[in-house]
Amino acid sequence: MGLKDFFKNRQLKKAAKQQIEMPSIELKSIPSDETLCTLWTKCQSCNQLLYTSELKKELSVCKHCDHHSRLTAMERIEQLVDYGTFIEIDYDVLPTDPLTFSDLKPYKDRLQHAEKSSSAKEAIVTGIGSIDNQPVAIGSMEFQYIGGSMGSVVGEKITRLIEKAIKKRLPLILISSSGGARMHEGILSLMQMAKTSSALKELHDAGLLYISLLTEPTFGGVTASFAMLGDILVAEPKARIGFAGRRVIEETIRQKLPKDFQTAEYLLLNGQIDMVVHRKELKKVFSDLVRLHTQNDKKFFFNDELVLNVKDTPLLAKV
Amino acid sequence: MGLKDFFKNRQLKKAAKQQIEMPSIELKSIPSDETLCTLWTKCQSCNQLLYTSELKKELSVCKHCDHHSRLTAMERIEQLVDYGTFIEIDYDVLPTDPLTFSDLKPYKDRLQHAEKSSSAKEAIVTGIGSIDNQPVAIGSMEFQYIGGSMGSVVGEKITRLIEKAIKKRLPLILISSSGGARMHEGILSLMQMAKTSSALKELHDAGLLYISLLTEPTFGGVTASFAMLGDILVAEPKARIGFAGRRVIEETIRQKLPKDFQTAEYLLLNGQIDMVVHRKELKKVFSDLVRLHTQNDKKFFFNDELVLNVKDTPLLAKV
Amino acid sequence: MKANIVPLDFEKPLNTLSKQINELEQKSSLVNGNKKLLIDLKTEYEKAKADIYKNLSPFDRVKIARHPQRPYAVDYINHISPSFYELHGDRTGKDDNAIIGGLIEIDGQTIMVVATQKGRNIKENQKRNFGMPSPEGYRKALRLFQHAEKFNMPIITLIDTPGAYPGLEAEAHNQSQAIALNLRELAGLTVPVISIVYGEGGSGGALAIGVANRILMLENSVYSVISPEGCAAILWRTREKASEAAKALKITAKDLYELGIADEVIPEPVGGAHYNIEETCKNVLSSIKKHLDVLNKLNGEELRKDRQEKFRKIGEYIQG
Amino acid sequence: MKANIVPLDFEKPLNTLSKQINELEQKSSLVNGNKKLLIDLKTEYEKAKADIYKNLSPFDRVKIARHPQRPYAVDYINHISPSFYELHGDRTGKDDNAIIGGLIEIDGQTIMVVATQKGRNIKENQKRNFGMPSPEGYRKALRLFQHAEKFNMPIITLIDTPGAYPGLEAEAHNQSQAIALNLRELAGLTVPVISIVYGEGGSGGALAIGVANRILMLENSVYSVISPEGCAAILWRTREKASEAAKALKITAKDLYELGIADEVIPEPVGGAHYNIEETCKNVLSSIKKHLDVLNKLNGEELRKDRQEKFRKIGEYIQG
Ligand SMILES: [Zn+2]
Ligand SMILES: [Zn+2]
Repeated sequence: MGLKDFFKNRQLKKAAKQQIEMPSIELKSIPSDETLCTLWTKCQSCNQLLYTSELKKELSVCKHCDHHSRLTAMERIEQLVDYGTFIEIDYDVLPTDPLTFSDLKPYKDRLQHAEKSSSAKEAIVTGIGSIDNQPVAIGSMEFQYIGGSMGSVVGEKITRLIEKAIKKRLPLILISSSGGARMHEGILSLMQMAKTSSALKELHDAGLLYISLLTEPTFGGVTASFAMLGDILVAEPKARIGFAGRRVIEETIRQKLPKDFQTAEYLLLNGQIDMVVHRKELKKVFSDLVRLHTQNDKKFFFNDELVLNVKDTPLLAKV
Repeated sequence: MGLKDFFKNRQLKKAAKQQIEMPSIELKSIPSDETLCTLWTKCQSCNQLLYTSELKKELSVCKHCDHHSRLTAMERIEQLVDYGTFIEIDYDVLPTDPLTFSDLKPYKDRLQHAEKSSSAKEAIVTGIGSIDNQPVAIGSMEFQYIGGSMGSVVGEKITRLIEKAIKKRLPLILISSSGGARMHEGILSLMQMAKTSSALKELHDAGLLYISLLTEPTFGGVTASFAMLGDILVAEPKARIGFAGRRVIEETIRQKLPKDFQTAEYLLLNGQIDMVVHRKELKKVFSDLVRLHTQNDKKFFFNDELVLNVKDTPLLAKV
Repeated sequence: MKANIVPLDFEKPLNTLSKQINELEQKSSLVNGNKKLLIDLKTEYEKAKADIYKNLSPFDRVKIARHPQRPYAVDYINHISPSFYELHGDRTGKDDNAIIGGLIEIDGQTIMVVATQKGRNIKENQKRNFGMPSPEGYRKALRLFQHAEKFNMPIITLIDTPGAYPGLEAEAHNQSQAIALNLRELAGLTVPVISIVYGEGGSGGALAIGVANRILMLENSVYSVISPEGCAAILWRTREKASEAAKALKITAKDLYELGIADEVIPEPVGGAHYNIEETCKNVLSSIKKHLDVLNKLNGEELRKDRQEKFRKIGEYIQG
Repeated sequence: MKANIVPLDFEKPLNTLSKQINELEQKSSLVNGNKKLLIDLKTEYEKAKADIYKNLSPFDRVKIARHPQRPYAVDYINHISPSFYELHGDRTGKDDNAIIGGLIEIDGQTIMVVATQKGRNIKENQKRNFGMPSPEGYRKALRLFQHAEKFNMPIITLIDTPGAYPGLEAEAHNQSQAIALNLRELAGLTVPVISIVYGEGGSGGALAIGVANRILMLENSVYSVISPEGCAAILWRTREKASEAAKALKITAKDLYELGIADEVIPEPVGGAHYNIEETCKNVLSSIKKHLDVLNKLNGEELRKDRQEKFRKIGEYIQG
């Protein structure tokens, strides 16, 4: 057994402790070599060294300073949905280069590089899963992939997820982490704001719940479209959320901004979000919110066919 | 011919010049003796002496300083609706004393005194008329009657007017001038805010136009209910409009308020009203607004039976 | 007299008697005369108590309604629901803490609660602005009403406010419109709305979250078009006549019940809700359940009509 | 070259020629050589003109789109409608002058116009904030959209903005939410919506009033996810590369038409709209009428669906 396998096993065991009745099958998102070989992680906030495995167990929250470090799209989903219930959809919707865009580097190359460095195929993962046995449609953004920027693929996958939620009458959860619209697809990226918001109009009129989770960082065209349209808006502590970036604003108004400007706490104080929730409370809060928003609806029923109807199952999941 | 008759005639002639094809019948609101005997009126704003008759011709706007002086409820209506088309409704809904209220003076006595001093039977006149041949439901408040305060009668008459507007599919115009809810009817007065607003919900959902004209002064429970619920909010120049009175606010916040605070112009600047309109432009503006809001509606048609259907015709009007 | 309850002026006689009784009881042995005195004092106490609480003037009720130890919205919320997810903000720049709102549960049904909230001390009252909402507070309330409508949740509003805040910014941000819009939109909802006045029902500022299918009032709460002091200042030309104004205005729960505005008077423990918060909350909860049971049987259109008709009927006038 | 039109840098050659021609023409009598020169100059001028305007780079178009004498919303409004009743305010505290809106008439049909509006001088631009709306401006727009929906009025939006204002107060008042909500609510309207980009279509700030059944663009207008300068600063690490960014971003009317975003390119007079405002407005009006005629024939549900489908289709990706 090599070092890699050792860590894989170790992580599995740790995970097993967290998850009740977690069957001993392989973790769906296999940690990269780099991750596995890194025994220690330095906290980005307080610089303390932390056991990587322990940090993961703590949902990547620093035990010294409570810093919520960045998660991959899949880690987010794993932390929120019941183990083994997530079924990714539209994993095969992939980016292209509609404008043959090139700056200092061709967009095509950037896409390739992004895929390599993030181990993700685009800046969002979408699918169906359950939270405490309540099925939800869930999308999670991948900041490592070109800053979680929204181009055609992100817009398309979110729109399809919303359409699926409407069709299956499922609550929707979107987890944002993004610098905004993706410049390299020009106007097509901008229009994804309208596309996703238009789909959300249908979801809204269908009376379905949409919880939007805003995580560090969420900006620009993502904030100014689907991320701010949740029935309930939840943010992680200290996440920075806004429309324009801090530097742009400072250049425009030529004054220093308050230190807490655009933090989750600032947004709460300014009436923009419903709650700031610690990562360790997130699953319970989401579970409660889904229950509270569905139990009154006599028309609501658990759709047993739900999982079976999902055509596109990319991973071997416990169904 | 006595002095009184002389003036009556004179006024009629003046009025005749203003109104095209005005038939030589008696003016509907007969000026009181006092008015008739007052050749001159002193402008409340610039103190200039003005011919009363000339002032009336100028719609009671001072030619020196443009001060819009207070009008009676009927004068308002006469200035806005086509001559001879106004038919008052619910003129026989009269105040009572539900709480047997008495402060330094019994409410009953106040009511009697109010009727005498204002020549009005309550703080509002409601009815149907037309503006440039477009039928409208119109209500006009009488500030001289206990400060235009809203008690049961004002609430009831407005509610019935709204109900009539819904039934006949007529645009609604309400002209406010009020110190707020009438204390002497206690909680019943307060509840008129809910009653009128509830009726306006039905009007709103019926897709009908409601223009609210705010005149000097409009405060308290009137502003905080029907007066602020217009699709279009129009105010006369310099009219003071607000929720709390200036003195109450100054006592609460312990600082001086800006001079233009709560004026029509201040409200416009603060995004609270659509327009400030000079009294001389009001009829044209209202006429245009009614036309602009009804011409697209294919379901809209001029209801010929409209006037005939109104059961309660208090005055001999040109029908 | 319960210890650590701040006595009101009309309770002073009780307080004196209670002290005397306590002193006598402290003594280890009593001579016969003292035993007799103790019994007399206790009788006198009970008689005084009965006299006082049965003959409370309207203004006495105002004082109880404003008692600094009276239970507030959060107390009721914590007692009647196993959980409370507070929802914040108007989404456009402010989270007004004079109005709170969020999700509670009663018998497995999710309910949106919206309430005015006072503070118990200076610091809290700075945050809560003495329970006087700003326009943004009413807009937060409206957002939550619409949320409830979307998700088919009954609405319970808990009311205790001196009134909407009369401030410069409140006027600049259109306090009138915020209140007016709530009146109109509440009238149109298709979910059950129950309002409970648990302290001061301060005029338009209270009504803005009070256009309900059922208006319930705690026994010692008041609801008025204007504060007794404000009314006295205008009509009697002195705030000193507040007691007279309170009487003339007919503002007690009993008055409103008789006028057909309040649908039920929820009993309070002797002396007022602050003498027994648990009991008060129990009474409130059972009253909520009773009315909710009835309203839950109506469909959306019936609920809207029921609410609109309630207010349509209010007002007294003569015709002819 | 028209007098009193501020020439753009790429127009400088024309300006020089035009001056020379004028000078020659001023002379009362011309020697033969001069006559020849005049004819040559005029030929050269026409050739240069054709060259310049036929080979405008995307960034040249940006310059025309931002020309200080380019017609603005009020100019179009005054030319296409006999009257304009401007409606003001968001009802909650502000009337943002970077966005104007109100009622106009075209062929006896009442239309709600909503537009961004720049100023022509420093004072005007203070008032109009250089055409950069605040959240309150977008909320005013939303109010007017809902007004139009209620009264069955088609909506025309006129767009020319560098973008939504990036300021402290704008963030505090939730610029993001204001834009997002407009995107969602515009998508749901059941009246015709036509958007005309007449200058700069500045990202989300433009889109917030641009979710339309038809997007029309003036020939020299641009519409982009980010300003060329902003894009260059990030991707090329210098604002100097704005011209390259403008090209790469595909932001001209022609680009957007080819990408299937713009439904029509409205022609401008040679040199740009500011060379002949009447003609431009005439082109705009006839284009509006053409599209309105088609949309007026659809019912509410069809209009909503038509609009949603337009945006549903946008985006390029591969699947498999
Ligand atoms: Zn740390
Ligand atoms: Zn004057």
